[in-house]
Amino acid sequence: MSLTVLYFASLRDAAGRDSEQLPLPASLPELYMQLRERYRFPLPKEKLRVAVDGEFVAWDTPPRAGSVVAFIPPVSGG
Amino acid sequence: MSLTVLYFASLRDAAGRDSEQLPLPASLPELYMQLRERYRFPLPKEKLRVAVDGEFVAWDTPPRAGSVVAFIPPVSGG
Amino acid sequence: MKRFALSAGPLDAIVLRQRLLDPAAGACASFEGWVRDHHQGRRVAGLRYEAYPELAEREGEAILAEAMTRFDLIAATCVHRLGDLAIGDLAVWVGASAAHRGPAFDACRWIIDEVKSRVPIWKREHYADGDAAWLHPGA
Amino acid sequence: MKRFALSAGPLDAIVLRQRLLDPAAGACASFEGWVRDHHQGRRVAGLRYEAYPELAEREGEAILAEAMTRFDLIAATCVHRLGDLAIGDLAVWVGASAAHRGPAFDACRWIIDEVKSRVPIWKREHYADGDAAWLHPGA
Repeated sequence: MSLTVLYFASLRDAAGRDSEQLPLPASLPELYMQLRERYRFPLPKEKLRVAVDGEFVAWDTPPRAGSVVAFIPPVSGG
Repeated sequence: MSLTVLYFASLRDAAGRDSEQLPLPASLPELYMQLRERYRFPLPKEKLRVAVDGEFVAWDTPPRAGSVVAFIPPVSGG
Repeated sequence: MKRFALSAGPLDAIVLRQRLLDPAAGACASFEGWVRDHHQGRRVAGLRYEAYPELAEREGEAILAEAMTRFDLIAATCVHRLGDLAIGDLAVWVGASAAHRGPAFDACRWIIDEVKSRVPIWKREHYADGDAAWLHPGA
Repeated sequence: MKRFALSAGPLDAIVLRQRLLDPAAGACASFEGWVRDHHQGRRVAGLRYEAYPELAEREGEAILAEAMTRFDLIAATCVHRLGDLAIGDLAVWVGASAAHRGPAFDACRWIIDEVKSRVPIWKREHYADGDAAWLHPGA
Protein backbone atom coordinates (compact mmCIF):
# COMPACT_ATOMS: atom_id res chain seq x y z
CA MET A 1 0.00 0.00 0.00
CA SER A 2 2.07 2.92 -1.31
CA LEU A 3 1.85 5.96 -3.54
CA THR A 4 4.29 8.04 -5.59
CA VAL A 5 5.14 11.62 -4.72
CA LEU A 6 6.49 14.05 -7.34
CA TYR A 7 8.65 17.05 -6.43
CA PHE A 8 8.98 20.23 -8.48
CA ALA A 9 11.03 23.41 -8.38
CA SER A 10 12.16 24.38 -4.85
CA LEU A 11 10.56 21.26 -3.37
CA ARG A 12 12.65 19.08 -5.65
CA ASP A 13 15.82 20.94 -4.75
CA ALA A 14 15.04 20.56 -1.05
CA ALA A 15 14.10 16.88 -1.34
CA GLY A 16 17.08 16.14 -3.57
CA ARG A 17 14.94 13.97 -5.84
CA ASP A 18 12.19 14.12 -8.48
CA SER A 19 9.97 11.51 -6.93
CA GLU A 20 9.76 8.69 -4.45
CA GLN A 21 7.52 5.83 -3.31
CA LEU A 22 6.03 6.30 0.13
CA PRO A 23 3.66 4.31 2.32
CA LEU A 24 0.01 5.28 1.97
CA PRO A 25 -0.59 8.17 4.41
CA ALA A 26 -3.76 8.88 6.39
CA SER A 27 -4.36 12.11 4.46
CA LEU A 28 -2.70 14.44 1.96
CA PRO A 29 -2.11 17.21 4.55
CA GLU A 30 -0.47 14.68 6.87
CA LEU A 31 1.75 13.46 4.03
CA TYR A 32 2.85 17.02 3.25
CA MET A 33 3.54 17.78 6.89
CA GLN A 34 5.74 14.69 7.22
CA LEU A 35 7.67 15.58 4.10
CA ARG A 36 7.97 19.21 5.09
CA GLU A 37 9.59 18.18 8.35
CA ARG A 38 11.85 15.60 6.68
CA TYR A 39 13.12 17.90 3.90
CA ARG A 40 12.76 21.30 5.57
CA PHE A 41 10.42 22.60 2.87
CA PRO A 42 10.06 26.33 3.55
CA LEU A 43 6.52 26.56 2.15
CA PRO A 44 3.55 25.97 4.46
CA LYS A 45 0.73 23.80 3.13
CA GLU A 46 -1.51 26.86 2.75
CA LYS A 47 0.74 28.13 -0.07
CA LEU A 48 0.47 24.90 -2.06
CA ARG A 49 -2.07 23.12 -4.19
CA VAL A 50 -2.14 19.37 -4.48
CA ALA A 51 -2.68 17.19 -7.55
CA VAL A 52 -3.45 13.47 -7.83
CA ASP A 53 -2.82 11.60 -11.06
CA GLY A 54 -2.31 14.80 -13.02
CA GLU A 55 -5.36 16.68 -11.78
CA PHE A 56 -5.77 19.29 -9.09
CA VAL A 57 -7.79 17.94 -6.15
CA ALA A 58 -9.02 19.20 -2.80
CA TRP A 59 -6.66 18.69 0.13
CA ASP A 60 -9.22 16.45 1.86
CA THR A 61 -9.28 13.94 -1.02
CA PRO A 62 -8.49 10.50 0.50
CA PRO A 63 -5.08 9.17 -0.61
CA ARG A 64 -5.30 6.12 -2.89
CA ALA A 65 -2.77 3.32 -3.18
CA GLY A 66 -0.92 3.41 -6.49
CA SER A 67 -1.74 7.07 -7.19
CA VAL A 68 0.71 9.85 -8.08
CA VAL A 69 0.62 12.84 -5.74
CA ALA A 70 2.23 16.20 -6.53
CA PHE A 71 2.49 19.18 -4.22
CA ILE A 72 2.35 22.29 -6.37
CA PRO A 73 4.22 25.32 -5.05
CA PRO A 74 3.19 28.78 -6.34
CA VAL A 75 3.71 28.83 -10.08
CA SER A 76 5.83 31.33 -12.00
CA GLY A 77 5.36 30.70 -15.69
CA GLY A 78 4.88 33.47 -18.23
CA MET B 1 -5.33 85.45 -53.93
CA SER B 2 -6.16 81.74 -53.99
CA LEU B 3 -5.70 78.54 -52.03
CA THR B 4 -5.60 74.85 -52.83
CA VAL B 5 -8.28 72.45 -51.64
CA LEU B 6 -7.58 68.69 -51.32
CA TYR B 7 -10.34 66.10 -51.55
CA PHE B 8 -10.25 62.65 -50.00
CA ALA B 9 -12.39 59.53 -49.99
CA SER B 10 -16.10 60.21 -50.61
CA LEU B 11 -15.42 63.93 -51.05
CA ARG B 12 -12.99 63.19 -53.87
CA ASP B 13 -15.45 60.87 -55.55
CA ALA B 14 -18.18 63.51 -55.32
CA ALA B 15 -15.92 66.35 -56.51
CA GLY B 16 -14.44 64.21 -59.28
CA ARG B 17 -10.96 65.50 -58.53
CA ASP B 18 -8.11 65.28 -55.98
CA SER B 19 -7.57 68.99 -55.63
CA GLU B 20 -8.25 72.36 -57.12
CA GLN B 21 -7.26 76.02 -56.86
CA LEU B 22 -9.99 78.29 -55.55
CA PRO B 23 -10.29 82.00 -54.76
CA LEU B 24 -9.54 82.90 -51.17
CA PRO B 25 -12.82 82.50 -49.23
CA ALA B 26 -14.02 84.62 -46.31
CA SER B 27 -13.81 81.64 -43.96
CA LEU B 28 -13.25 77.89 -43.94
CA PRO B 29 -16.89 77.09 -43.07
CA GLU B 30 -18.03 79.30 -45.95
CA LEU B 31 -15.64 77.52 -48.31
CA TYR B 32 -16.98 74.15 -47.28
CA MET B 33 -20.59 75.25 -47.65
CA GLN B 34 -19.92 76.52 -51.19
CA LEU B 35 -18.22 73.25 -52.13
CA ARG B 36 -20.88 71.16 -50.48
CA GLU B 37 -23.53 72.86 -52.58
CA ARG B 38 -21.47 72.64 -55.78
CA TYR B 39 -20.54 68.95 -55.44
CA ARG B 40 -23.50 67.67 -53.41
CA PHE B 41 -21.28 66.43 -50.58
CA PRO B 42 -23.56 64.42 -48.31
CA LEU B 43 -21.59 65.20 -45.15
CA PRO B 44 -22.51 68.29 -43.10
CA LYS B 45 -19.61 70.42 -41.84
CA GLU B 46 -20.22 69.18 -38.28
CA LYS B 47 -19.02 65.71 -39.30
CA LEU B 48 -15.72 66.97 -40.69
CA ARG B 49 -12.44 68.26 -39.41
CA VAL B 50 -10.36 70.73 -41.35
CA ALA B 51 -6.60 70.84 -41.91
CA VAL B 52 -4.38 73.60 -43.25
CA ASP B 53 -0.92 72.84 -44.62
CA GLY B 54 -0.92 69.32 -43.18
CA GLU B 55 -2.12 70.19 -39.68
CA PHE B 56 -5.53 70.05 -38.09
CA VAL B 57 -6.83 73.53 -37.31
CA ALA B 58 -9.96 75.09 -35.79
CA TRP B 59 -12.76 75.88 -38.20
CA ASP B 60 -12.47 79.59 -37.36
CA THR B 61 -8.84 79.79 -38.52
CA PRO B 62 -8.66 82.59 -41.13
CA PRO B 63 -7.95 81.28 -44.65
CA ARG B 64 -4.51 82.24 -45.99
CA ALA B 65 -3.57 82.78 -49.62
CA GLY B 66 -1.30 80.02 -50.92
CA SER B 67 -2.27 77.54 -48.21
CA VAL B 68 -3.48 73.97 -48.70
CA VAL B 69 -6.85 73.22 -47.13
CA ALA B 70 -8.22 69.71 -46.62
CA PHE B 71 -11.66 68.78 -45.36
CA ILE B 72 -11.32 65.54 -43.42
CA PRO B 73 -14.37 63.26 -43.43
CA PRO B 74 -14.72 60.70 -40.62
CA VAL B 75 -11.71 58.38 -40.80
CA SER B 76 -11.86 54.59 -41.12
CA GLY B 77 -8.33 53.24 -40.84
CA GLY B 78 -7.45 50.20 -38.79
CA MET C 1 13.55 56.32 -36.11
CA LYS C 2 9.95 57.03 -36.93
CA ARG C 3 7.45 55.17 -34.79
CA PHE C 4 4.54 55.47 -37.19
CA ALA C 5 4.59 54.75 -40.89
CA LEU C 6 2.34 54.23 -43.87
CA SER C 7 3.24 51.39 -46.20
CA ALA C 8 2.32 50.97 -49.85
CA GLY C 9 3.51 47.33 -49.77
CA PRO C 10 2.69 44.31 -47.59
CA LEU C 11 3.52 44.57 -43.89
CA ASP C 12 5.90 42.05 -42.38
CA ALA C 13 4.92 41.45 -38.77
CA ILE C 14 8.25 39.81 -38.03
CA VAL C 15 10.34 42.72 -39.19
CA LEU C 16 8.14 45.16 -37.28
CA ARG C 17 8.42 43.09 -34.11
CA GLN C 18 12.23 43.29 -34.23
CA ARG C 19 12.05 47.01 -33.53
CA LEU C 20 10.59 46.36 -30.11
CA LEU C 21 13.22 43.95 -28.82
CA ASP C 22 15.23 45.15 -25.85
CA PRO C 23 17.05 43.30 -23.07
CA ALA C 24 15.00 45.20 -20.48
CA ALA C 25 11.67 44.25 -22.10
CA GLY C 26 9.72 41.43 -20.49
CA ALA C 27 6.46 41.88 -22.38
CA CYS C 28 5.34 42.70 -25.88
CA ALA C 29 1.71 43.16 -26.84
CA SER C 30 0.81 43.43 -30.48
CA PHE C 31 -2.31 43.97 -32.49
CA GLU C 32 -2.96 43.07 -36.09
CA GLY C 33 -5.92 44.31 -38.07
CA TRP C 34 -6.80 41.88 -40.84
CA VAL C 35 -9.10 42.38 -43.79
CA ARG C 36 -12.14 40.29 -42.97
CA ASP C 37 -14.72 38.88 -45.32
CA HIS C 38 -17.76 40.58 -43.85
CA HIS C 39 -18.92 43.95 -42.53
CA GLN C 40 -22.32 44.60 -41.00
CA GLY C 41 -23.75 41.52 -42.65
CA ARG C 42 -22.38 42.16 -46.15
CA ARG C 43 -19.82 39.92 -47.86
CA VAL C 44 -16.62 41.88 -48.46
CA ALA C 45 -14.44 40.97 -51.46
CA GLY C 46 -11.54 43.34 -50.71
CA LEU C 47 -10.79 46.91 -49.82
CA ARG C 48 -8.66 49.91 -50.50
CA TYR C 49 -7.05 52.24 -47.96
CA GLU C 50 -6.20 55.80 -48.81
CA ALA C 51 -4.62 58.46 -46.62
CA TYR C 52 -3.72 62.10 -46.51
CA PRO C 53 -0.11 61.01 -46.03
CA GLU C 54 1.40 64.21 -44.69
CA LEU C 55 -1.27 64.63 -42.03
CA ALA C 56 -1.58 60.90 -41.29
CA GLU C 57 2.12 60.61 -40.55
CA ARG C 58 2.02 63.66 -38.34
CA GLU C 59 -1.00 62.41 -36.38
CA GLY C 60 0.41 58.90 -36.17
CA GLU C 61 3.72 60.13 -34.78
CA ALA C 62 1.85 62.30 -32.28
CA ILE C 63 -0.12 59.26 -31.07
CA LEU C 64 2.99 57.12 -30.66
CA ALA C 65 4.85 59.92 -28.89
CA GLU C 66 1.91 60.40 -26.54
CA ALA C 67 1.81 56.64 -25.86
CA MET C 68 5.47 56.78 -24.81
CA THR C 69 4.62 59.39 -22.19
CA ARG C 70 1.28 57.92 -21.01
CA PHE C 71 2.53 54.35 -20.50
CA ASP C 72 5.69 52.87 -19.02
CA LEU C 73 6.98 51.57 -22.36
CA ILE C 74 10.30 50.60 -23.82
CA ALA C 75 9.26 50.88 -27.46
CA ALA C 76 6.14 51.17 -29.58
CA THR C 77 5.44 51.20 -33.27
CA CYS C 78 2.55 51.22 -35.70
CA VAL C 79 2.43 50.73 -39.46
CA HIS C 80 -0.68 51.06 -41.62
CA ARG C 81 -1.11 49.68 -45.12
CA LEU C 82 -2.38 51.77 -48.02
CA GLY C 83 -3.67 50.61 -51.39
CA ASP C 84 -5.60 47.52 -52.43
CA LEU C 85 -5.90 44.70 -49.92
CA ALA C 86 -7.38 41.21 -50.17
CA ILE C 87 -9.20 39.19 -47.51
CA GLY C 88 -6.72 38.09 -44.85
CA ASP C 89 -4.18 40.82 -45.61
CA LEU C 90 -2.56 42.65 -42.73
CA ALA C 91 -4.00 46.19 -42.69
CA VAL C 92 -2.43 47.60 -39.55
CA TRP C 93 0.15 46.42 -37.05
CA VAL C 94 0.68 47.88 -33.56
CA GLY C 95 3.28 46.66 -31.09
CA ALA C 96 4.37 47.86 -27.66
CA SER C 97 7.11 46.49 -25.45
CA ALA C 98 7.61 47.16 -21.75
CA ALA C 99 9.20 45.67 -18.67
CA HIS C 100 5.75 44.39 -17.60
CA ARG C 101 2.65 43.27 -19.44
CA GLY C 102 0.17 45.80 -18.02
CA PRO C 103 1.56 48.86 -19.83
CA ALA C 104 2.29 46.82 -22.97
CA PHE C 105 -1.37 45.75 -23.28
CA ASP C 106 -2.77 49.13 -22.26
CA ALA C 107 -0.59 51.02 -24.72
CA CYS C 108 -1.24 48.65 -27.60
CA ARG C 109 -4.98 49.01 -27.23
CA TRP C 110 -4.83 52.76 -26.70
CA ILE C 111 -2.72 53.22 -29.83
CA ILE C 112 -5.04 51.29 -32.14
CA ASP C 113 -8.07 53.09 -30.69
CA GLU C 114 -6.44 56.47 -31.31
CA VAL C 115 -5.26 55.53 -34.80
CA LYS C 116 -8.75 54.44 -35.75
CA SER C 117 -10.30 57.64 -34.44
CA ARG C 118 -7.77 60.31 -35.46
CA VAL C 119 -5.50 59.34 -38.32
CA PRO C 120 -6.74 60.46 -41.76
CA ILE C 121 -6.95 57.08 -43.46
CA TRP C 122 -10.09 55.92 -45.22
CA LYS C 123 -11.30 52.48 -46.16
CA ARG C 124 -13.25 51.75 -49.33
CA GLU C 125 -14.94 48.39 -49.12
CA HIS C 126 -15.66 46.34 -52.21
CA TYR C 127 -18.60 44.03 -51.68
CA ALA C 128 -19.19 40.61 -53.17
CA ASP C 129 -22.28 42.00 -54.95
CA GLY C 130 -20.13 44.46 -56.94
CA ASP C 131 -21.01 47.53 -54.91
CA ALA C 132 -18.35 49.63 -53.14
CA ALA C 133 -18.43 52.34 -50.48
CA TRP C 134 -16.17 54.63 -48.49
CA LEU C 135 -16.54 54.12 -44.78
CA HIS C 136 -17.15 57.28 -42.77
CA PRO C 137 -18.15 56.01 -39.33
CA GLY C 138 -20.59 58.21 -37.49
CA ALA C 139 -21.41 60.24 -40.59
CA MET D 1 -5.62 20.54 -32.65
CA LYS D 2 -4.36 21.37 -29.20
CA ARG D 3 -4.65 25.03 -28.25
CA PHE D 4 -2.03 24.93 -25.50
CA ALA D 5 1.42 23.41 -25.72
CA LEU D 6 4.73 23.23 -23.93
CA SER D 7 7.82 23.49 -26.09
CA ALA D 8 11.33 22.27 -25.33
CA GLY D 9 12.71 24.24 -28.30
CA PRO D 10 12.53 27.89 -29.40
CA LEU D 11 9.10 29.32 -30.17
CA ASP D 12 8.42 30.71 -33.60
CA ALA D 13 5.94 33.56 -33.33
CA ILE D 14 5.27 33.47 -37.07
CA VAL D 15 4.31 29.83 -37.15
CA LEU D 16 2.09 30.26 -34.09
CA ARG D 17 0.36 33.26 -35.65
CA GLN D 18 -0.61 31.21 -38.72
CA ARG D 19 -2.93 29.13 -36.60
CA LEU D 20 -5.13 32.13 -35.91
CA LEU D 21 -5.71 33.22 -39.49
CA ASP D 22 -9.29 33.04 -40.69
CA PRO D 23 -11.19 34.95 -43.39
CA ALA D 24 -13.76 36.02 -40.79
CA ALA D 25 -11.11 37.41 -38.42
CA GLY D 26 -10.60 41.17 -38.40
CA ALA D 27 -8.40 41.38 -35.32
CA CYS D 28 -5.57 39.47 -33.74
CA ALA D 29 -4.07 40.38 -30.38
CA SER D 30 -0.92 38.65 -29.27
CA PHE D 31 1.30 38.69 -26.24
CA GLU D 32 4.93 37.68 -25.99
CA GLY D 33 6.73 37.17 -22.72
CA TRP D 34 10.45 37.79 -23.14
CA VAL D 35 13.27 36.97 -20.78
CA ARG D 36 14.34 40.32 -19.41
CA ASP D 37 17.64 41.26 -17.88
CA HIS D 38 16.36 42.34 -14.49
CA HIS D 39 13.93 41.31 -11.77
CA GLN D 40 13.19 43.32 -8.67
CA GLY D 41 16.42 45.25 -9.04
CA ARG D 42 18.68 42.24 -9.63
CA ARG D 43 20.55 41.63 -12.88
CA VAL D 44 19.32 38.42 -14.47
CA ALA D 45 21.71 36.37 -16.63
CA GLY D 46 19.23 33.75 -17.81
CA LEU D 47 16.57 31.40 -16.57
CA ARG D 48 15.15 27.94 -16.68
CA TYR D 49 11.50 26.93 -16.92
CA GLU D 50 10.28 23.61 -15.64
CA ALA D 51 6.77 22.20 -15.65
CA TYR D 52 4.69 19.33 -14.42
CA PRO D 53 3.90 18.60 -18.08
CA GLU D 54 0.84 16.39 -17.68
CA LEU D 55 -0.91 18.83 -15.36
CA ALA D 56 0.36 21.93 -17.18
CA GLU D 57 -1.08 20.75 -20.48
CA ARG D 58 -4.38 19.90 -18.86
CA GLU D 59 -4.64 23.28 -17.13
CA GLY D 60 -3.49 25.12 -20.23
CA GLU D 61 -6.09 23.42 -22.40
CA ALA D 62 -8.76 24.19 -19.81
CA ILE D 63 -7.80 27.89 -19.88
CA LEU D 64 -7.91 28.08 -23.67
CA ALA D 65 -11.22 26.21 -23.82
CA GLU D 66 -12.67 28.56 -21.24
CA ALA D 67 -11.41 31.57 -23.23
CA MET D 68 -13.30 30.28 -26.29
CA THR D 69 -16.53 30.31 -24.30
CA ARG D 70 -15.96 33.56 -22.36
CA PHE D 71 -14.98 35.70 -25.37
CA ASP D 72 -16.32 35.99 -28.91
CA LEU D 73 -13.23 34.47 -30.52
CA ILE D 74 -12.38 32.75 -33.74
CA ALA D 75 -9.19 31.08 -32.50
CA ALA D 76 -6.75 31.24 -29.61
CA THR D 77 -3.49 29.56 -28.80
CA CYS D 78 -0.72 29.62 -26.23
CA VAL D 79 2.69 27.99 -26.17
CA HIS D 80 5.13 28.09 -23.26
CA ARG D 81 8.85 27.37 -23.45
CA LEU D 82 10.59 24.96 -21.09
CA GLY D 83 14.30 24.56 -20.42
CA ASP D 84 17.15 27.06 -20.42
CA LEU D 85 16.49 30.51 -21.86
CA ALA D 86 18.74 33.49 -22.50
CA ILE D 87 17.93 37.20 -22.21
CA GLY D 88 15.61 38.20 -25.05
CA ASP D 89 14.29 34.68 -25.65
CA LEU D 90 10.59 34.19 -26.18
CA ALA D 91 9.22 32.47 -23.05
CA VAL D 92 5.50 32.43 -23.79
CA TRP D 93 3.31 33.36 -26.73
CA VAL D 94 -0.44 33.98 -26.59
CA GLY D 95 -2.60 34.90 -29.56
CA ALA D 96 -6.32 35.41 -30.02
CA SER D 97 -8.21 36.24 -33.20
CA ALA D 98 -11.76 37.53 -33.46
CA ALA D 99 -14.03 39.47 -35.78
CA HIS D 100 -13.44 42.57 -33.65
CA ARG D 101 -10.58 43.87 -31.55
CA GLY D 102 -12.34 44.07 -28.18
CA PRO D 103 -12.66 40.33 -27.58
CA ALA D 104 -9.23 39.67 -29.11
CA PHE D 105 -7.52 42.00 -26.61
CA ASP D 106 -9.63 40.90 -23.66
CA ALA D 107 -9.05 37.21 -24.33
CA CYS D 108 -5.32 37.60 -24.90
CA ARG D 109 -4.86 39.35 -21.59
CA TRP D 110 -7.14 36.99 -19.71
CA ILE D 111 -5.28 33.95 -21.06
CA ILE D 112 -1.83 35.17 -20.03
CA ASP D 113 -3.13 36.17 -16.59
CA GLU D 114 -4.66 32.72 -16.09
CA VAL D 115 -1.59 30.90 -17.39
CA LYS D 116 0.61 32.84 -15.00
CA SER D 117 -1.62 32.09 -12.04
CA ARG D 118 -2.69 28.47 -12.65
CA VAL D 119 -0.40 26.50 -14.92
CA PRO D 120 2.27 24.47 -13.07
CA ILE D 121 5.36 25.99 -14.63
CA TRP D 122 8.20 27.34 -12.53
CA LYS D 123 10.94 29.79 -13.32
CA ARG D 124 14.44 29.53 -11.92
CA GLU D 125 16.31 32.78 -12.33
CA HIS D 126 20.08 32.86 -12.66
CA TYR D 127 21.48 36.14 -11.47
CA ALA D 128 24.54 37.99 -12.74
CA ASP D 129 26.14 37.56 -9.30
CA GLY D 130 26.08 33.74 -9.66
CA ASP D 131 23.12 33.15 -7.37
CA ALA D 132 19.95 31.39 -8.56
CA ALA D 133 16.44 31.01 -7.19
CA TRP D 134 13.10 29.41 -7.95
CA LEU D 135 10.31 31.95 -8.12
CA HIS D 136 7.26 31.15 -6.01
CA PRO D 137 5.23 34.37 -6.08
CA GLY D 138 3.23 35.04 -2.94
CA ALA D 139 5.06 32.36 -0.97
